[in-house]
Amino acid sequence: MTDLATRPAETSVLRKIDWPTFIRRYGAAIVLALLVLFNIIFTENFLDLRNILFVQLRQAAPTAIVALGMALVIATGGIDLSVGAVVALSGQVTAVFLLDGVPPLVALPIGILVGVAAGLFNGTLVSRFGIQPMIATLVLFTAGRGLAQVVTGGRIQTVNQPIVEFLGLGVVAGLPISVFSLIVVTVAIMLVTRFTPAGTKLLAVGGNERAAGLVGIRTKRVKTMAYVVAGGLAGFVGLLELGRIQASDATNAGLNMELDAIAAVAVAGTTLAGGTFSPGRTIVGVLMLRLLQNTLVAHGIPREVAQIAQGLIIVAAIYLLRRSRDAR
Amino acid sequence: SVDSGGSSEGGAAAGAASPAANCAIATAADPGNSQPADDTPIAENAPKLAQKDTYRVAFSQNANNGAWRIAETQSMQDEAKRLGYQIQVTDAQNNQSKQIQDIRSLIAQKPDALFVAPMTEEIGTVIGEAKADGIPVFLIDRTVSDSQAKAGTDYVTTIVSDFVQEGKRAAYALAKATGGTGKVIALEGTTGSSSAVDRKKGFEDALKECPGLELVATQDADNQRARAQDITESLLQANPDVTAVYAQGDDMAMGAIAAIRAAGKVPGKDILVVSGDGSKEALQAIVDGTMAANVECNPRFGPKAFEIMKQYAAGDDVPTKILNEDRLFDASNAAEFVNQAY
Amino acid sequence: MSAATADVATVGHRLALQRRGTVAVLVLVVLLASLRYGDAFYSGINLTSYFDDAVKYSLIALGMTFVIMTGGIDLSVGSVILLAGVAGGLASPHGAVVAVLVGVGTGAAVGAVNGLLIAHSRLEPFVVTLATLLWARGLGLQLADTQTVVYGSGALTSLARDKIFGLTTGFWLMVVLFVIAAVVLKFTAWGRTVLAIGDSEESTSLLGVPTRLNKFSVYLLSGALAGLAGVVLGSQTGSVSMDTGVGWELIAVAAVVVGGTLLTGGVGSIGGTLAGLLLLQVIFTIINFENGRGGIEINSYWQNVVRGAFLLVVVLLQTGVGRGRKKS
Amino acid sequence: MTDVTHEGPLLEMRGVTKSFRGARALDDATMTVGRNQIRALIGQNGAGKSTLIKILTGVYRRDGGEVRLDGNAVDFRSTADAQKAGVVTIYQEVNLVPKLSVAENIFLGRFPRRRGFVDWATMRSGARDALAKLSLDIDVTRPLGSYRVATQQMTAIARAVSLEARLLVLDEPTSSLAEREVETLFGVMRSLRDSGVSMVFVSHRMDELYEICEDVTVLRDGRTVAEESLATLNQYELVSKMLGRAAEQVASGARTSARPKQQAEPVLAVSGAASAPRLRDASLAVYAGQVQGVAGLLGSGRSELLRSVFGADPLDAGEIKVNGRTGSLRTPGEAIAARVAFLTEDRRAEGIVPHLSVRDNLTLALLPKLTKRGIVDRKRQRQIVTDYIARLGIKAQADQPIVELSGGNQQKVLLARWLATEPAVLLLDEPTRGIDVSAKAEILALVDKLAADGMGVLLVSSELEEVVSACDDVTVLRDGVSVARVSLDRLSEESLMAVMASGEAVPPSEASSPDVPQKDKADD
Ligand SMILES: Nc1ncnc2c1ncn2[C@@H]1O[C@H](COP(=O)(O)OP(=O)(O)OP(=O)(O)O)[C@@H](O)[C@H]1O
Ligand SMILES: Nc1ncnc2c1ncn2[C@@H]1O[C@H](COP(=O)(O)OP(=O)(O)OP(=O)(O)O)[C@@H](O)[C@H]1O
Ligand SMILES: [Mg+2]
Ligand SMILES: [Mg+2]
Repeated sequence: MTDLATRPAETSVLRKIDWPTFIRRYGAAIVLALLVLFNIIFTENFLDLRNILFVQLRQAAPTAIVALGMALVIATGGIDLSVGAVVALSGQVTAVFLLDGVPPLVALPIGILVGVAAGLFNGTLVSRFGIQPMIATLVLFTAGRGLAQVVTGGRIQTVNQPIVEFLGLGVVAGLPISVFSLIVVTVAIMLVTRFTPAGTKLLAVGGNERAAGLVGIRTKRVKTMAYVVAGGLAGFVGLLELGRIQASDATNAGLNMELDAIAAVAVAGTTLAGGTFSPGRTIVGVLMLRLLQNTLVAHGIPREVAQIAQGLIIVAAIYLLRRSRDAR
Repeated sequence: SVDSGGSSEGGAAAGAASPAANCAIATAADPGNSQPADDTPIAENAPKLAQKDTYRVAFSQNANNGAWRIAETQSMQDEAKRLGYQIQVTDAQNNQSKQIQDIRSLIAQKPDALFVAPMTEEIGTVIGEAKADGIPVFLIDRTVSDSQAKAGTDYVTTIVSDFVQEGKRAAYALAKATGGTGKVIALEGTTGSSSAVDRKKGFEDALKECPGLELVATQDADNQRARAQDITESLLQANPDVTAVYAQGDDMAMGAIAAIRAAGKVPGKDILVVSGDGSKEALQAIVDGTMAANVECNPRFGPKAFEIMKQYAAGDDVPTKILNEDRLFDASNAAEFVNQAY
Repeated sequence: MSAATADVATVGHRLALQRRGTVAVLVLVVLLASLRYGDAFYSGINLTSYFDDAVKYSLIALGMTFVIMTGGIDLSVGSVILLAGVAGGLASPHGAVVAVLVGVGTGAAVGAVNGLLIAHSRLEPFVVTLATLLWARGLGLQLADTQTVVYGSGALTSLARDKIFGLTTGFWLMVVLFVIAAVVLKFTAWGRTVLAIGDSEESTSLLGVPTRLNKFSVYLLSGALAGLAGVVLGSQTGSVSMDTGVGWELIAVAAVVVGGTLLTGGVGSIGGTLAGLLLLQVIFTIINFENGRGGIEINSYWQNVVRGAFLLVVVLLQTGVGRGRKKS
Repeated sequence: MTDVTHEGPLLEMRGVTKSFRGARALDDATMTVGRNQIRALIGQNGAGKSTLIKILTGVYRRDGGEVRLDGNAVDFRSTADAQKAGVVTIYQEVNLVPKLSVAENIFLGRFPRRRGFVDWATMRSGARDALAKLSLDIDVTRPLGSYRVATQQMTAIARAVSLEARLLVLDEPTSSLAEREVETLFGVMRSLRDSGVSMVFVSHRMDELYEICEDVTVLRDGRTVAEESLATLNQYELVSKMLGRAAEQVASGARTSARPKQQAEPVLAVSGAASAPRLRDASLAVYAGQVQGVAGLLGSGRSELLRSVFGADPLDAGEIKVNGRTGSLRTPGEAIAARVAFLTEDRRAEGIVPHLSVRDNLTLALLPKLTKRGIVDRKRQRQIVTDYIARLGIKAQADQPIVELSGGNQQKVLLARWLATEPAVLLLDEPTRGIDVSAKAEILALVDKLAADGMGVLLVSSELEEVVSACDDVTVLRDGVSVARVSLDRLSEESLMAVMASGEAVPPSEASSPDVPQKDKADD
């Protein structure tokens, strides 16, 4: 026990600037910064505060909220393919209730509850029945959107109600409501994972489920909770999406959102194997991918070319991250 | 497929817009529906249909989402019900190969007649299989390519709108509404669908006659409202001087209008929107002043389709191509039709 | 060690049971369906249509099986079908052989890119192939100028319609490839190594087995098979439309898992994949027939719900089988 | 005697350096392996033994230094490369492919073929032959993972042996083997040496080194501090070199005197415990202030007993009393709440959460107690962690991911994890597996102290020496049944061995042990 002192100071001194770690931490942020720089120079009116808040951030916020839920699930070593369908389902159900004259104070929580229920369903399949997450969530991926379409007969339902207008166009503290919600959700998740045991439990379950079980963590519950939160957030985003187009669109609401979210989590440097979680970087990942897309649109790049660019950027990003991991 | 030659025939100019120099179409009248070519042949070699009191028919729909397709399906079902026919509907969910499989399993059940709303022009081979089983096929709203199936032989006829003409009419309407000057962005429907391709062609060709209207951006918005909204927001930010939007479909137009509002501009005033489809929502928008004009693309095929089927069973002459009559809605007539719209 | 040891002992058994279960359910479903729908269900055109439709999914599911057995995943196959189908279609005027070669070659090339990034640069398969899903589709659309591509080779399209013993060439292609694959898995060093990598890649390489080439080749194979599927699809339907392949990767994944291959790798079955695919696909036929009965019409929105529910039931039945075993 | 023939040594590694993220793991390490020689490679946990081996075989790239095989500079890129050159390695953790059959594991990478196809029949018989050399006769078609760890380890050895190496490297192959299996292994090693194979052998068990090796390379903090013949070096000198200080300072694991029971009632009483499939009927009692041992052959159900006491495995029958209160502990959470702690034998699979920091790993079981009104008390957490790092001499930083620590230090962190919960009963399953001599002594001394401070300890160990020196009383398990109790006055390795092996149960009270020498000292 005494020879701690005789060890060479191996860990403390030799760490100058650790570039690999730096890239891993801030890789997505660097790309984001470059994109911002490009836009400042080449895109008209980019620096306009209104554009930043009400176009760029507002468009990114729903995906970012979903991505935070996805990051939680991925931290447990799972994946949730159903979030896009849940967005659609929650929006539909809420729209139908609103159109039936149910007061918003009831209808909106129901939308979120739909998401929570979906998460509970996924979580139960994964943790109680031991079904592999991808397949378990594929069930709702398929059936969820179908249910959403059933609810409204596949029609786009226009909901002209002040509450929906508020969800779409409302401004809170000078911010679009979706951006405001994103900030609230992020802060809440950061606080909870930092100051309560939840964060450590989550990472323990994702990092080594058996070890977590042996230290008394109720691993099934932790996993289920991750899906429940992800579902609830998707349910909430369903409301935002309803507000955004002032109508419910079962076929297209939340379409491909699960893939956007997963891609964002991945370019944020999170491994899909579980055991890591970083809300801040996840949001940076979403912003980066979204701004990329908007930049391409704003500069008139056709969609198919934009898709190629997106694919390549994602590969480049994770390639850099990988290098930085190897380099240590 | 149909020549867009006969442009300014018939109809009086509404004369609302100030004539702009340099824009031939700003003052021109709506070019109207195109006419089927006079030499359209008669369907002679397709499988025959016996005359009966009631029929068992099948309808392969390519997708059943969005108000337009739903209205189309509904119209087929309603009309069949009215006539006392039995109808079986399949939905290919936007998937060409699923539609082919759908059609095959419909053929397996040997309906008296088969209606198909093709996903793409290239599902012709399976149409030939229906012929082999002696089932007459009627195509609606889109056609199939000649190289795979012959009209009047492999299938009886096709009842369609002329999408090129629709695009062209939209361009005329836009030119008229804007007075022939301004910057335009265009939102396209589903990549590669014939409606998207043809409307684009008609629109862009007609726009060439109006150099004052500059097409600054074209983006694929996939007939999605939310996507159209996002894209329009981005485009408006990068091109703040845009004054007009052409959306190929009404859902995209509604998204664009929302985006214009979100950008703090007034749709119908700062930025004019022209669209196509003729939905109730769009007509209401015209009435409200947020949309300038709309080229109809009537989804209610039921009555016409069954009428033609009955004619065919009776042995009457049925041409191998039948064009739908589509209307142009603008401020002058929208209020009148809004309640009939789908 | 005890839990893991017990797992390994039962996992093989459970999956074997699951495979048999899948086949049994398939047989049962087909029997019930033929009772209900009579001869029409067995009619040539229905069988032809059913198998023809299954061919393309089965090809990507076959490639996916090998990929999943290594513990990876290939989300790009749907896009590769489009890209390769387009490439094959553009080449088809030069003859059937050229079209097939170009299609398979294109698929293999995309697979090689995936393989390089995954095996050589050690990037996560999920993200790499997600990125490829984007860029390969973009490339396909670009190549086709976003218009449906028509197959110009009459030889190819008529070959697709030719029948041997009453079933189309596509069916026989599927059967032959699956038989070959089963033999390859069981009786070649390559096949065994695929399983070893999926079980524990680190161990396999520490045992002195070069794993990179093997892993690379699995993605290459998956790409090539997806390419073949693209050409098969093109020749069956005479064209490749731009919607081709959207979401098909998940159909393949579901079939593989239902067939008893573990998503985490190491255990797998070729025959199981085929059974799983045929089982999941038979539901389409049944829905169509059910609509034909004129009774309660299965509204098209319900179809997705029914499909999701069907997947759920199949998977739950399987875990039920697995659990029953474990307790005893 | 380092036999330097005129041909020169088979392997020379000179001045090898390697850093992980700026932290030096190897710093001028050197190793020379002669022909027909078995060389011991020793050093404390984290000294760099495994790293040196992995650099030899190309798993890690070295930062500097040279490697010569047969006098030629080599730079292997992978295990496969090394194998082609005749360097075959059994890495530290059992590294095989559990879901494939035993036969495939032995032939992976070099399947026998006929007309291009795998020849299963030849493979099976080849595997049986390879295992027979190690006196093992098992069904080679079953998945490897369905066998216990020792069998898996033997399979790894069989594979390596059958690869016909010139240089065979064995990194702690014996840590999960029982004595008999170790003997078998040594037999094989000797005959390999006689047929011209050189070997590098890593073990923390000193007597094994003296039994099988001629020469030794001693690593300390990544440096080679000695390369000598074992014959010229006694165990005391060897340990001193390894530690870099006089060996007297190594704390003795053996307690000095009998510990009195501190209470009449046991803190933990187990009666008739059964848990399918291996545990059938086990009873024992643990008293505060004492160390209760459990001995038994491999697979006798010792681990299962501990697991079901802790609620990690379901208890099918029997009763468990903690502090006089009955009611079985159905989950680890309940057990922890009842102040029971359990250190698992499988550090990697059930112990560490690899990418979490040392801090989080250490306080994982303590989380509920650290939480006040839903908020984790980070300050107390930091204090506790700093405290335990110092107390147990853990060589790590609190915020380092635990996976970067050497095995021994990981083990200490896990022990600290449980000590931090201040348990009344501590269940230890093979707590010193893979731990270096000094750390082992430290851990045993700690156990001694914990007991003296009033904790009840239940200790499972395959090393009888350890059981004898640490326990006050030993329960012997055979085939899942507690067949005997051997109390302090009769406790010796021989008496335990006799009871473990003998067919019939010895009544606890009158266990007639052949001879009862009081506990002899560790260095026999
Ligand atoms: N004969 C055997 N066949 C297969 N697996 C076995 C056998 N014996 C033991 N095992 C496995 O080894 C592990 C340890 O066994 P157990 O806990 O019953 O005994 P133990 O006395 O603690 O042995 P060990 O010293 O190996 O931990 C268990 O997971 C068990 O499944
Ligand atoms: N992959 C790695 N990343 C970071 N540090 C590492 C890694 N592998 C080893 N180390 C560090 O290198 C040093 C040497 O570790 P090594 O595993 O070689 O020790 P060892 O002598 O084999 O110990 P043991 O007896 O416990 O097996 C330790 O400080 C360890 O923390
Ligand atoms: Mg080591
Ligand atoms: Mg044990």
